[in-house]
Amino acid sequence: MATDTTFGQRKKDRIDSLAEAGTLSKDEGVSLLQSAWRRLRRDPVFLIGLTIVSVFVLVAIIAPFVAPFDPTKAVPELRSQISPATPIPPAQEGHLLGGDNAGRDLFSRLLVGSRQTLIVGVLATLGGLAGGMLLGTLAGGIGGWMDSAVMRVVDVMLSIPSLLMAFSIAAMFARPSQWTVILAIAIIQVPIFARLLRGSMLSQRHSDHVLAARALGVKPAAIVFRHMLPNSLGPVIVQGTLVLAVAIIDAAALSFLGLGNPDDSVPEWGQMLGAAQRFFNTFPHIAVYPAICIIVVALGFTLMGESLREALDPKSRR
Amino acid sequence: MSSATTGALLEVEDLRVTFGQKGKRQFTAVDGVSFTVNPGETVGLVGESGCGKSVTSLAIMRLLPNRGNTVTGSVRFAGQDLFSLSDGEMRDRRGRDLAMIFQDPLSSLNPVVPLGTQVTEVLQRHKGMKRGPAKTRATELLDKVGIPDPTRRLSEYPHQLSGGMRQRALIAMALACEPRLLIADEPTTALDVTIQAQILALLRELVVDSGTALIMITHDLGVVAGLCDEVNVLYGGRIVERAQRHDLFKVPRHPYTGGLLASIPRLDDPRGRRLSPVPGSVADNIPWDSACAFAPRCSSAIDTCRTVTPDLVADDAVPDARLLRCHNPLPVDGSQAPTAPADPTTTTEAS
Amino acid sequence: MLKFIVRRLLQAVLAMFMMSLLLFAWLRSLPGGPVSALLGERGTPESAAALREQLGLNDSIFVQYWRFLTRAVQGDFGISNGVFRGQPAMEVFLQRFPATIELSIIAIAIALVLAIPLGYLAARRRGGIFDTGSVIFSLVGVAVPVFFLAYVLKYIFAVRWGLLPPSGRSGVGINATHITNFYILDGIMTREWDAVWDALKHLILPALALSSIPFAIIFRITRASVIEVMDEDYVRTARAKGLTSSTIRGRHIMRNALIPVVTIIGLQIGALLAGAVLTEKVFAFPGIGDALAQGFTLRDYPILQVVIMMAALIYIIVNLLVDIAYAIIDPRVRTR
Amino acid sequence: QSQRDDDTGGDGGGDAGSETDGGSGEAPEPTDGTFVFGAAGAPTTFDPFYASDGETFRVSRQIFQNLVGIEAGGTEGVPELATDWEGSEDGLTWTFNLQEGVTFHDGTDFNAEAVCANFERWADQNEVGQNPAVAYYYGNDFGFGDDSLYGGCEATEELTAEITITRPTGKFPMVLSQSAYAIQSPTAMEEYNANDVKAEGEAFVYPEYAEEHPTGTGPFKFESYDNAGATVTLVRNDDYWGDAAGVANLVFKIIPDENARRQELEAGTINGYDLPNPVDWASLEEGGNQVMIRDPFNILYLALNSVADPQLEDPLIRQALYHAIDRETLVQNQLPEGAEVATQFIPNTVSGYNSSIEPYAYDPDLAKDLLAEAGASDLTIDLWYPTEVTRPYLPDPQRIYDAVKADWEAVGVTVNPVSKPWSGGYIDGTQQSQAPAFFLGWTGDLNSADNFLCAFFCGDDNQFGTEPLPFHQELQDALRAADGEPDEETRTAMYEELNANIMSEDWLPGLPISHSPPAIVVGPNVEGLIASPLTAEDFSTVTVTE
Amino acid sequence: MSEQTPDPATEPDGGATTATAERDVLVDVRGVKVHFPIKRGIIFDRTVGHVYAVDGMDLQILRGETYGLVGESGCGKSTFGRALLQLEELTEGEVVFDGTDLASLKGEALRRRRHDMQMVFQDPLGSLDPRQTVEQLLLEGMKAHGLVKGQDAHERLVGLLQAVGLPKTALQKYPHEFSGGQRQRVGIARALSVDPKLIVADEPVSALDVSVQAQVVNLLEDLQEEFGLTYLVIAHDLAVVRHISDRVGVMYLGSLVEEADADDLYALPLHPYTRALMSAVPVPDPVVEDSREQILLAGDLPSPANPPSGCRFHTRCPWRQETRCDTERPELRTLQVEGATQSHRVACHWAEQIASGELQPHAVEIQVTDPTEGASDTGEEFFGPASVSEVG
Ligand SMILES: Nc1ncnc2c1ncn2[C@@H]1O[C@H](COP(=O)(O)OP(=O)(O)OP(=O)(O)O)[C@@H](O)[C@H]1O
Ligand SMILES: Nc1ncnc2c1ncn2[C@@H]1O[C@H](COP(=O)(O)OP(=O)(O)OP(=O)(O)O)[C@@H](O)[C@H]1O
Ligand SMILES: [Mg+2]
Ligand SMILES: [Mg+2]
Ligand code: NI
Repeated sequence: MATDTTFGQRKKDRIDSLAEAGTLSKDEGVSLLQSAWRRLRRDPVFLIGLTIVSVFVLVAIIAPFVAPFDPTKAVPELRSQISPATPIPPAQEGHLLGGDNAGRDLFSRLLVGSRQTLIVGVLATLGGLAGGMLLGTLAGGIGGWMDSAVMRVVDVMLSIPSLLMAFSIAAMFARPSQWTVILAIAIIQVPIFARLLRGSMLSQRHSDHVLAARALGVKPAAIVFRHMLPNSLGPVIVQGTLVLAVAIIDAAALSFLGLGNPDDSVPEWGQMLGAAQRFFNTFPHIAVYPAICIIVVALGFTLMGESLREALDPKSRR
Repeated sequence: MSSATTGALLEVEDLRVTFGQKGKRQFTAVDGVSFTVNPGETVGLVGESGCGKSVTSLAIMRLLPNRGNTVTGSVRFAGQDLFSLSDGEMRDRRGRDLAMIFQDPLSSLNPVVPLGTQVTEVLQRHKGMKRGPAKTRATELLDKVGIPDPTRRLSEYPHQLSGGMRQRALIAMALACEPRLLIADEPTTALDVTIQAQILALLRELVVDSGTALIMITHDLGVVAGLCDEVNVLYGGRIVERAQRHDLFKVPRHPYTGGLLASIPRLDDPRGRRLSPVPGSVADNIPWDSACAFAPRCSSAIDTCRTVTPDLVADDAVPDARLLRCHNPLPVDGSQAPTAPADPTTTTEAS
Repeated sequence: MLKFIVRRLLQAVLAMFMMSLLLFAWLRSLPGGPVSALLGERGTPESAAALREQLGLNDSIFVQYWRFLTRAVQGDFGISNGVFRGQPAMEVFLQRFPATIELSIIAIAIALVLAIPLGYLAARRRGGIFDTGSVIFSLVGVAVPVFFLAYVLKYIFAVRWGLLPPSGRSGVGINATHITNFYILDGIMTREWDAVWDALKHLILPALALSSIPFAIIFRITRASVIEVMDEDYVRTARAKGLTSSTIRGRHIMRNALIPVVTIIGLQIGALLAGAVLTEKVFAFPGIGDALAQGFTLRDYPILQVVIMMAALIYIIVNLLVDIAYAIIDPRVRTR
Repeated sequence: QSQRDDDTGGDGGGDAGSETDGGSGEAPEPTDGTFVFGAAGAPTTFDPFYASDGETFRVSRQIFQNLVGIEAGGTEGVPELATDWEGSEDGLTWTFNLQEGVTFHDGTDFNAEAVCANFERWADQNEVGQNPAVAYYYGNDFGFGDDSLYGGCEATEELTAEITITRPTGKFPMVLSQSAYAIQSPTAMEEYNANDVKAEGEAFVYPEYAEEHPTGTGPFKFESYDNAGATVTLVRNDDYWGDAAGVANLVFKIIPDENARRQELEAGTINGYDLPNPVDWASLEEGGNQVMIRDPFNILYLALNSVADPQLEDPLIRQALYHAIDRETLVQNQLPEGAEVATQFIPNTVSGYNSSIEPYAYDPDLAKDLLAEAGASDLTIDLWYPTEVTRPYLPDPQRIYDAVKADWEAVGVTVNPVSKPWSGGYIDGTQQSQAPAFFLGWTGDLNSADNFLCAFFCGDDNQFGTEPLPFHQELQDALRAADGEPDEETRTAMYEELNANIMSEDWLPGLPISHSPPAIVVGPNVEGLIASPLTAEDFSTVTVTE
Repeated sequence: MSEQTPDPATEPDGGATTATAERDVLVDVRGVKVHFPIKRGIIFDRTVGHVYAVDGMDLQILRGETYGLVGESGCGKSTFGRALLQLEELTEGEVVFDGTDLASLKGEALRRRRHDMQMVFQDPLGSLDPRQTVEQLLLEGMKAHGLVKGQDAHERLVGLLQAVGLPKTALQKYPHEFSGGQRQRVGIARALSVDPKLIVADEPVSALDVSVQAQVVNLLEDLQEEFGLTYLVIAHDLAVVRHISDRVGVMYLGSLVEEADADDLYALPLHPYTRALMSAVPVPDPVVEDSREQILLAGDLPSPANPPSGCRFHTRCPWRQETRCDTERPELRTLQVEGATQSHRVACHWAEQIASGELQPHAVEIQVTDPTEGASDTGEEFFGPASVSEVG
């Protein structure tokens, strides 16, 4: 890849920091996060994203208590309406959106589905984060041959288009389940997180404050964990919000391809969408609702993540 | 060289630049700056970081961002008010009548366009030259600013040049249309001392040779001492002292000027002299509207300083034509700045 | 430069080698495997054992891998035993690859043509309604699952309005001559204009669906990089030189702003290939994505191997090309 | 011992184009139209002898014909390339009189020699060809080598062929109606090395004949297979001996995605497709399309494998599990219109069906009692169901599973769900007796009880894991005896008895659930299609109006 | 004439006539080289060249003195500073610190030894971990060396803050909450926190505004007095270096070209480069500026990846001679020149002749070399010698 061509950057930085030293005083001094927040507060894109995500999280928390019906069990009155010609009970009184093809209340499923969707998104992201952090820390923290070895593996992983890899991983498991979906999506995020973390760890590695800690005689492990890691997490966290959106969409894609969780009693939007494709022609609504939910939530996380990324990017902080 | 000369090339009159959009706190970066520049004259703008030097120069060139700032006052170039020109007319002037050199030579050159194009485009734009002649002229220009092997350099990219050469190339571009006014905004800050010396020598030679008016912006008093005819010392967006360079360095009248001079170690100082820093930092400033912004850091501040805004007036205590903005200037005789008091500030800034 | 290319190619070979190893181990660890794929429901323990022997699956994994590797380097990835039973996987790949390429090119073209001007305008009017609107619009593109978008497009344009064919790659009854299997190219070469038109019609919807993500990403990158470049010192220099706004835009802003866009296009190729799996499945578009999707359900390992390996290879090669293009655009990289 | 099916359903012999049928006045006026059929998958080969999947046979049936055909819209055998046939007393020698004036697509004559050449070719497979993954049907029906059913073939006259078999079997000659036994041009087969099938890598390579030169006697000729464009094109055989096909071109457009097939039909870019989703039937009809529902010729059952779970050896438990299932509701809710509750392991159109068997009543209380009696009130069982698949008999495995699970749980059985992808472990697991209880089914190839029953129960390692059960040997013997009985009536009686035995309280190796009708749909402007229970539609009768 | 010069590495006390007759050497640097490999490779990176960042440094720092190091950007000052503290691996040479050869210390032993030698960085913000409070920053070093136990920690912290002139309230603040000067004070406090003997200050004031710079310079001087510290001050500003240093070394492209007591150096610069450097420093006094004789050098510092042969300075030297300069590398030696003390060492073949005026400066031939050749990976690779020089 291209190298960063920062000729004379050192000097430029020196001058920048000179300017900064002059402008950042004690009462005006704000941390990166604080200043990012200041900008974000006024960013409509971020605010829309934040609102969506908050609502979504809120719904995920309260859904089981407010859902009118048990989403995992068929409602007899809906179930009795199911026949080969009408496998999907239509909207009716008491059932705002009707039922699904197992006679469960669709509205309740959508509500409660937010929870599982969030779990899939969060766990997949956390999994990817954990793996990425492990590899990234190994590579960036230890460096040397470890760095090369880990990075070669990461490069190979990166050279396989991510969704393809997710398919392969999901297909590897004899018994697809929610966990295989989470695992597959987590694994494809690993190289991204690893690279990201390693990149910022490396720049930390050569930064003055790490050098200072070294000069101070701080133990190497402490340098990695107390100084390098905490300071490298910024971009990783931002990436995390974006990955959450991607994870939700990817989970839907896996379900769509039949590699999702086949046990559909606990509702999850991606899985609901995947299951609904058989009915898409005749009963599009049961696909459209989860699809819209996914779109809105993914949009929420994406809006938030992108604006966060932009706000934290020192290059755009002018 | 009186600043009131009517034949001045550039007259900056009560220039005021305010940043800040709705909701945000307004911030006046340049606060009523006036000065003039005559052909062949070099005027220096000095002051510490953030005092408004660059903003002044950008305002003159009308290169400030379109939004987020308000510029008032007037800038008259050869008798014409630049602020009343249309964008197109201003564009015609820039590069032809007024040119500018910036501080970082690498980032000021487009990295993906060959040097030659970057030089010839000005010629083509303003002189209506065809490619061929423009190229020839560009070669001459590079040669003139002391770039060896100019033909080869024309087809090279900025990163292939050394720092000094890049700065020379920038100068060549600025000089391409023989502008009548050249603004150099810290042109040597990014360079090493030996190279800085080369560039300064080049600028000096240019002014002498072609009679171009030069505005030299820097925070390095040493640079000003060697180059400028007249020096404006800026503090907090206002000129606090203006004098001919010999006068200024010999008898600094404003405590800030004095403080600056006293805090710089000099090669020809006797060793062991304790430096007398200007205490505090820019952050300690108070607004100009009801006081002297420098008062919190000033070692000779009197009560008036904190209640009455000083004006920029002719300083009668010295024989030279000097303007000063101070209630309690430094004495004329003691050419050294007073030693800093132990803790002159009321802020948490320790010293 | 040559060294750089050689270096990258060798790295690619290394990556491919590692990938083949991983892939091989991977597939062999899958439940099922070629025997059950071949016998399917008809297998009995005896017939499976016989087949296992016949196909050399009782050899050690290293022998098998070696066999696979020696064949693979000659471009022989085995015979499909699922979707395209009996056909060499490589042949299937070569037959179907042009379709995917055609689709991807059109998709990227749509994305570029829309995203770059839009990105520039959004950057120029940063913070305004147009900017916020187009940012949100572009991100909606990312958030909509490709397959869902595909359905919606098909429903509207094909089923409802009947403007465009709902799926497939060519209409029945178009008797086109196929030379390269790039239908548009073939049509142009043979001057069968109806075939070109037919191929184009079949491409529009899938390409549109496929372009949603690259569009969003290219838009964002363009916007961000235009914003960044506009603040660059050299743009200020250009303005200080009094250049016309078109020169500033073309020579000084866009030329620099497009550098990251070029890089991102390379990275998007990977996303396109993955997106193609979904898009081609939904549009029954006979490309490699479609082959891959079918290969998965039928556990067609030769097909999976060839498609995944080739996808990775293409990805690597495209990125190499991108890097070369990058070096051509950006002189700073060239001299390294 | 084995079973086969695929998502486009089973298939059978060639089409009913015999003298009697072909000219029966239904024949349409030949038009120069094109009939485009949406196929769910690509044909694996064009030589039906090496095939075993419906997508291949759907194409090959249009190109090839068999000695024995299948009646249009039914399952009975009718004359096709043979005008009539007769078996000897002992059922070992069969004489076929052949249709006159038939030529292959390559212009060569069809005659007794050609028939024998085909028989010889079938028997004379190389090692690879004998592999069950290659010539599945022949291996299954006749078998290779010394104990092959095939004895010999002699062309006694120009148009008379005499075929001997080594033991009597009820399948013969009906077995010859299956698509695999299509009569192909010996000249072409020789020219293009039809028998030269090879194992290469981990798969098989078919000879040029099977890839590019299938040569039969049918109403359509093979034109091209465009893998890049995913279409198979056939053209009308103008020298066809019977009534010429109604359309000039027959195109199979491969559209793996079900929704895409439907949308293509709605957009008018295809004229029909097989196995429309039952959910869509009504709305398709509303759109003016013709959904033709075939008679059910399949079975869905729930196998209980005692090898995988020895608890199931107890007949009480098997009965209890059966009584616990509410099949009426299941069929009504989850299976397409026209589906029936099954009483035994063969559909009622197959001879040997025992109409006196009463369906097991839905009786959860009885089930509980039986479980208690067996001392298994807290029974726990693994119930398998497949994913990544739908079958004509199993349109939505998950929902069927849900229903059974709910029913079983209602009687106190703990159900552990096990789901596996169809070809990613499900088939393997069920065949290797790993699954205690699982759903599977079968679509018949021909009107033969053996085709069903033997597929389920033959052999010691059958998928029902009957080996440890006391009736195992009896079952095996009965199967063999019934199949070996040359007299049709006796045979039918034997099968009826066997069916009753299988469903008796003591045997009950599995639980038959339902027969569901598969449908085929064609556009409003298609005429003349006769749906076949064996999914063996003949497209030569089809015309497409503009 | 190096043959006449006693080798400073083997004979550190040779001919010492300075005030410190009993030279109490704290740090003895002998022949230190730091070469950074330039790695390129097809699959595995291969070393294709070196950046000769530090290329043979010999010097001693006496206990309690301030040693100033000046030189142009990229000449290796920082690298040398880091190498001295064993933060950079030495390619060659040794650093004897207070009697121990630091190179012999590895891992834990070296880490323990670090409390004797500390560093203050150029960039006050960048060198402080933004996520740690001042208290954490200061405690870290003490803890690492077991210098504090429970109660006395706080006292010590307050003491430290007092020493550098920060209020107590600073403890709970984060680095970004301070002004530039204050941050640098935190950095100095951190260095002091482990009671070092030596502090290497790498451009401690160049990021600061002139007035703040003066505050920090004063602070450094005060602390030295109070704690009896030894300083190695690295800077590119000659005036600052001269102001605080007892002795000054001038570096050019990886090695010393001249070394002398601060006043001696300014009074009598002997090396052509020192002369040029000094003449290039602008003095804030128009009178001096107007009368100053400038020696303008041609071009820039050559790439340390591809240093010139012989005398490193010969490509830009106005006194360059046909012989020796481009073939033979001069060593540091003391001169027999009037006014030059014994501790004044210079690395020039022709120093005597230049000092006596025997040799006159001349225009420098421009050597146009490919600026990209021998490029290093550090981004500084495109410097090439270039310009015409005017000797003023
Ligand atoms: N675009 C802008 N928006 C808001 N404030 C600005 C902008 N540009 C400059 N300022 C503020 O205006 C003041 C003066 O800035 P200016 O760049 O003129 O300082 P300077 O004297 O050139 O300093 P330096 O020596 O660091 O270049 C500073 O406080 C700066 O923060
Ligand atoms: N880790 C490294 N790898 C390769 N080269 C390096 C490394 N660190 C420094 N260099 C190179 O070594 C040379 C000396 O660098 P150093 O930072 O010591 O210079 P310096 O004199 O401190 O310059 P400055 O005044 O700009 O700080 C430079 O050319 C630099 O590019
Ligand atoms: Mg500025
Ligand atoms: Mg340095
Ligand atoms: Ni010598």
